[in-house]
Amino acid sequence: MSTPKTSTPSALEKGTREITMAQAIREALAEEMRRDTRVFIIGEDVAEAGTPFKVLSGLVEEFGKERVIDAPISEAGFTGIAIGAAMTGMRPVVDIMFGDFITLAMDQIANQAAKVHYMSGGKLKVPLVIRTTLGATRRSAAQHSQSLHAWVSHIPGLKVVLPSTPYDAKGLLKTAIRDDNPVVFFEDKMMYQVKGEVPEEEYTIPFGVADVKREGKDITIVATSSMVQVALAAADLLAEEGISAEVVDPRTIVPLDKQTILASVKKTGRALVVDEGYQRFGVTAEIAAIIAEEAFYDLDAPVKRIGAMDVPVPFSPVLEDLTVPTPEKVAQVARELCGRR
Amino acid sequence: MSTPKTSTPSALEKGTREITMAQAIREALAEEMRRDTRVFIIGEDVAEAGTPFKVLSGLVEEFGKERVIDAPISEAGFTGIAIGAAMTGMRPVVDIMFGDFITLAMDQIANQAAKVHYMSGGKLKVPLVIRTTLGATRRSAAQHSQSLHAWVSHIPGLKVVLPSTPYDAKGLLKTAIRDDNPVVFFEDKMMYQVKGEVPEEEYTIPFGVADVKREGKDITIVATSSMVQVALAAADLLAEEGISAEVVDPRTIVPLDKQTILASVKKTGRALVVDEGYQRFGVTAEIAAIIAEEAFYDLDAPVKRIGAMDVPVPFSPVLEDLTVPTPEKVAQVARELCGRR
Amino acid sequence: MSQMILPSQVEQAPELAEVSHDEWLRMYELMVKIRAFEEQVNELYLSGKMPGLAHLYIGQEAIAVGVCQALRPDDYITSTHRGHGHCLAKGASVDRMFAELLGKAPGYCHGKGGSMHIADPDSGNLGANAIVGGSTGIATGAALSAKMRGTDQVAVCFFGEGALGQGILYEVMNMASLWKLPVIYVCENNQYTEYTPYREVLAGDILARPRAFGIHAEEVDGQDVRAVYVASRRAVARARGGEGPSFLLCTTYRYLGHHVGDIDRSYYRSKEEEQRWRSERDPLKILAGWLMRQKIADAQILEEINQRVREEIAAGVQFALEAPYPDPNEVDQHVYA
Amino acid sequence: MSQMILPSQVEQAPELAEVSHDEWLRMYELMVKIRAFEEQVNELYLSGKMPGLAHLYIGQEAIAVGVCQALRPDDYITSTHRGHGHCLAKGASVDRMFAELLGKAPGYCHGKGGSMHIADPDSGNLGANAIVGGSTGIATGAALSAKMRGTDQVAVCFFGEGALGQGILYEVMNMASLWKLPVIYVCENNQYTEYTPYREVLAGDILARPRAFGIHAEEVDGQDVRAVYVASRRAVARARGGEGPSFLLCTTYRYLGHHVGDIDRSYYRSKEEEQRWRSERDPLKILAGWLMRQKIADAQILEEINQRVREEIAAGVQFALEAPYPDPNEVDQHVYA
Ligand SMILES: Cc1ncc(C[n+]2csc(CCOP(=O)(O)OP(=O)(O)O)c2C)c(N)n1
Ligand SMILES: Cc1ncc(C[n+]2csc(CCOP(=O)(O)OP(=O)(O)O)c2C)c(N)n1
Ligand SMILES: [Mg+2]
Ligand SMILES: [Mg+2]
Repeated sequence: MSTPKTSTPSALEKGTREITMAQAIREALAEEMRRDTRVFIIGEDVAEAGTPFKVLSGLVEEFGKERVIDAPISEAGFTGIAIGAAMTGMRPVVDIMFGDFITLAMDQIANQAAKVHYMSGGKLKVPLVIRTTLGATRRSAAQHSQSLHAWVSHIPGLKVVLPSTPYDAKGLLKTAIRDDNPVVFFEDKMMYQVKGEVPEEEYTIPFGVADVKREGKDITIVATSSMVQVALAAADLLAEEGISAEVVDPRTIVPLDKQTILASVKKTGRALVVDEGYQRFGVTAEIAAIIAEEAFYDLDAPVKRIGAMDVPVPFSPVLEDLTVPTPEKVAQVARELCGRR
Repeated sequence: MSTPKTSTPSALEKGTREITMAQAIREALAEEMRRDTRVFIIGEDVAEAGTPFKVLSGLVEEFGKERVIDAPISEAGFTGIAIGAAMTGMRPVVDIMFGDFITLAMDQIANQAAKVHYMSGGKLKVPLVIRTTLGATRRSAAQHSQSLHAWVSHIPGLKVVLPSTPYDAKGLLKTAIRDDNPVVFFEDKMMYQVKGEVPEEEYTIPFGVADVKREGKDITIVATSSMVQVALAAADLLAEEGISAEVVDPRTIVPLDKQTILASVKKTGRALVVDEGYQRFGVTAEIAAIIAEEAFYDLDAPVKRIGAMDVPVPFSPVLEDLTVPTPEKVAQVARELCGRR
Repeated sequence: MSQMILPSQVEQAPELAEVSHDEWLRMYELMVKIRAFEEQVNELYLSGKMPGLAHLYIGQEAIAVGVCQALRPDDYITSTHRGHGHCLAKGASVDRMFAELLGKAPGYCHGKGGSMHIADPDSGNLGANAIVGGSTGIATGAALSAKMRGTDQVAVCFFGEGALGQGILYEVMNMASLWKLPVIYVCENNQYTEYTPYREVLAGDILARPRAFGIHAEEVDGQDVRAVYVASRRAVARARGGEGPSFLLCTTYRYLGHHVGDIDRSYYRSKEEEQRWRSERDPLKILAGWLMRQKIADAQILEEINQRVREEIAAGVQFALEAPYPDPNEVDQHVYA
Repeated sequence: MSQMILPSQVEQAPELAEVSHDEWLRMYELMVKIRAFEEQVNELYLSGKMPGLAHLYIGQEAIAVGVCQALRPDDYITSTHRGHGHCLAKGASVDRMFAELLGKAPGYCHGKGGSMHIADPDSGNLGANAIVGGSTGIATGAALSAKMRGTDQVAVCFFGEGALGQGILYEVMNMASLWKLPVIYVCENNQYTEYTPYREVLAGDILARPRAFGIHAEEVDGQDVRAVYVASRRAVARARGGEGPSFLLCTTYRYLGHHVGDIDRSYYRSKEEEQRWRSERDPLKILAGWLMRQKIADAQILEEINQRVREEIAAGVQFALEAPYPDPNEVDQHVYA
């Protein structure tokens, strides 16, 4: 497994290409399906339709309907089927169209997939990937806009991946498929068309290695998934005012690269955690609590956090836009943390 | 609504009785069912069997099978039915036998019950109580031992209650039934036979009011549900060494009484949060993050937290006992926080 | 299928004779209104004036109208992502619906719900639902509630054939049957679950499913409002009479895309198929033809209706376009009651 | 019910003749072993030597044994909270099972699973499951996997009639039927879901449910191992032959409580009912009688078997009682592979 430590694929030898997030995911799947005949895809409208987001377009043409399986609208059922297949020699990739629908499969995910290995004393394995989405502002209202990754992060036995660039998405998805554990892979539905560089050559990215997306010295902004771009935009705003923000992207939150996060905070003395899940009892809490505990004596100011507003996501654009962290909001809180107004 | 601020029911006029947690819950249900014919119970084996924990014994005799409804093993289905009944004039109390089974009803709980009021612009209401359990050490293994209250606490629109004494259980359950929102009420399955004083007269306890279960001045231990007794036992151990611990029980974690918690921490300068859910991305993280942020300048030491070990709950008693916080463990961490070894 | 009521049988059904001419015309007007509403929604989307997406009901109008004609105002319905037709048929008004779809303050849900969550409890609509199968419990619970409260209200659960994939449907059908609840499951089989022909994801016999749970079930021509109405009347009578739940399998077709943005459909169905349904099985044409043959209406009356609807739609969309957005401080209101 | 294979028919089934005398005696021994195992578990509980609870299989032995007799060692099963019988029938050994039930290190799952999660992949047992209906997806997925890998393995999903309340069962039956998966759903109807007679929580006709999904289904006398075996042989042949899933509804009875602690059962069933099943429908007696009538065994042979089983159980429980607990540092091993 190649292990580039940073997000700068240009450092690699053979040059790069610019592709979208959707393409990156598709390429990862296609490469792994070519490499390993045990890998297959199951989900709703995954074959000819290639999912409503068109992320899987073209895969059925190459791999056929036996390996790109259109399932009924039965999230619990086909997740369970994938678990059974994973326990018996296959490596399924489940497609759950919207992250909000993991609610329907939580027993299979949390009580079955996550626990089989442990309950069997290590005898059974569940090499399973669940791909699903997060992210609001698509005007899709309360049941199609949630970012529920905190739930699965809470359950021992699951790994949780939150890519924020095409480069990360491709490398992490390939790692997820090769992992022998159930991995939940969250894609920001608003980012599928975002472009980025990926190496020409094959690569993977190890889990548990955070990526410093921007270096800085005055404040650390830990940001996940959709919020990485927001944090980078905030860093631009802050730079104009002479505040140098470091943006750390954990990339996987289970396992979590505490070292990189803590090293950054120890350097800057200030920390702000940004994530698009509901703030209350969410992902920002865990990361903030870790920083507050383990970097306590290095902190010059309290650890702050910004999640989505604790309201069901409203439909009306004028309301929905208020519920998600924005560069302005992030910059504002960072500014206050740095003692500026 | 009467609002006693402390857990000392003896302060009330008419004297007290000693009852178990199970009795307290049963009395709350019986009183509310007498008071309001819209209240009914639905769940598995709730009628003649009175649930496997025998918490509901006797209710069917008084209220009949129309109001104590034995349902099939269909957690999603009967939770959904209760939501529909709640939206149209009834006030159902759903019994989900083990907290691990809320996994099966998460779509109904999080996507339906929690959101109906908001999505309808305030027109529809879901006055629903879901009673379920938490807590390990019953030797029930990985799928019957979890404390999954972090999940529902993450979802806006739900309220979450964690009683730790018969007194709190009775008063809070009555409040839950009268609340116009979906409320998830977690009972520690190991505590049903624990006894405590309750007033002879009727009373309720408001949500969002923490209870200082023991006063102290050196360190604040915020503990929930099953962990309150553990924290009190730890406080006894600490007292022997001259460390005075204050034990704060939030009683409801949504809404959360930040004021009482923060006031205590500002007084003691040290905080430890104890909860029986998995530690990672769990309840301790939120409370610790709040303290670390809002009491930052009053803290003499980092905020520590102790949750259940991040492993599926093992069956073997020698292993299971290692996974839950104990008085010794709590005392040990508290001692270190206070600079002692 | 054997149980399907054929047109000829429908025309003889005694229930038809009990419907007044005015009621027939009202049904026709409602169907025209639903179609015009949806065409307007499509235009709002194509012209970039509507946020998000919408799932249009065009082609399926006879089902919502035929079912709701058999209901009382205080009866309940639950609806789906494809819910505008149900909402209108149960009695919502065009202007406030458009306002909701545009996320405006006078919308039925203050703009917080939008197309997929529109609810109007005043007319008995407990809400659309964006989770496939998500409202099957709610409808069944409303029926339980009606029974417990001792009213004779009925609850109708509308859903697409895709919801047959969701386990909760079987869980609640079992309870509805056990407890003889006054609920009617209306399955609108429009042949596709998103972009997949339903037969590729559905095994066995649909009607046998409710029947296995002891539920009265029949197939209905979903393009013929008379057939839908007759079957619904009977199901409602069963429900009010304490005989328990029914299941109506309405065969139908959506003319347009799964949602407004689903323009190129060639990879999952042919233009010919679409054209066949439009020309041979159009619910508006079927009803209009019969109304004329029965001399309940003539061309002029129908054109007057069309004209009235056009005006209502135009006024409604105008109202919505001009309406204000909700106040920003609404964002955290109504999280808790 | 009409489809139930009557004893007389069973005795004529050609499949019976293909079973050797040794195999019959092995089946008898397995049934005796399961019963003795469970009686020992009960004693461990009553004497306070076993942590937690257990759900005993006594009365249902013919089902696990008859089904597993029709399987190959490399076929899969999934099991339930009442899973000791399935585990033994598929080939697990008594000593390591007792060790697991006592939470000891040599247990099949290092003591981490216990009674409700015991798994033995080496003999094809993918695990008991403490979530009612929780393994229906797993068994169906194992069948999909067998099909995709091109083996001719079969997967059997054991579950109680209570699992008919779980929606996921219908979701996976639909897919199993659609994709013609080699899975056999074995529903053990022991008349009670915990403390509730199943008819109080189950509407309609059980066999009609799988049939509605296009699944071959039949009722089987669950007290007669011959009937279970014959039906299973046929279902296995269908599965291996690519003809798809089957559903066997086995009528049976649990003699003791829902779990070992369920001692007073008078509020949900009568002693007379229990006695009737024990005396008239006991699977061990039914098989023993037939073996004797067929001269496959005589009283002495049967007593030798009983004796051998007693010794095996005694040695097994002794092994487990003396076995060490897992090392404390095992607690956070096997969370991740
Ligand atoms: C639980 C769930 N899974 C998936 C989806 C995505 N989705 C929205 S509509 C739809 C197809 C629904 O088909 P059908 O029930 O036949 O209704 P139709 O759209 O044909 O009216 C799907 C899969 C969803 N909304 N909910
Ligand atoms: C999803 C779920 N709900 C409830 C329970 C609690 N429970 C354990 S066994 C049981 C009854 C099961 O009845 P049945 O399926 O008939 O099996 P039996 O016990 O009769 O073998 C129940 C309700 C559970 N384990 N899982
Ligand atoms: Mg459809
Ligand atoms: Mg049973």
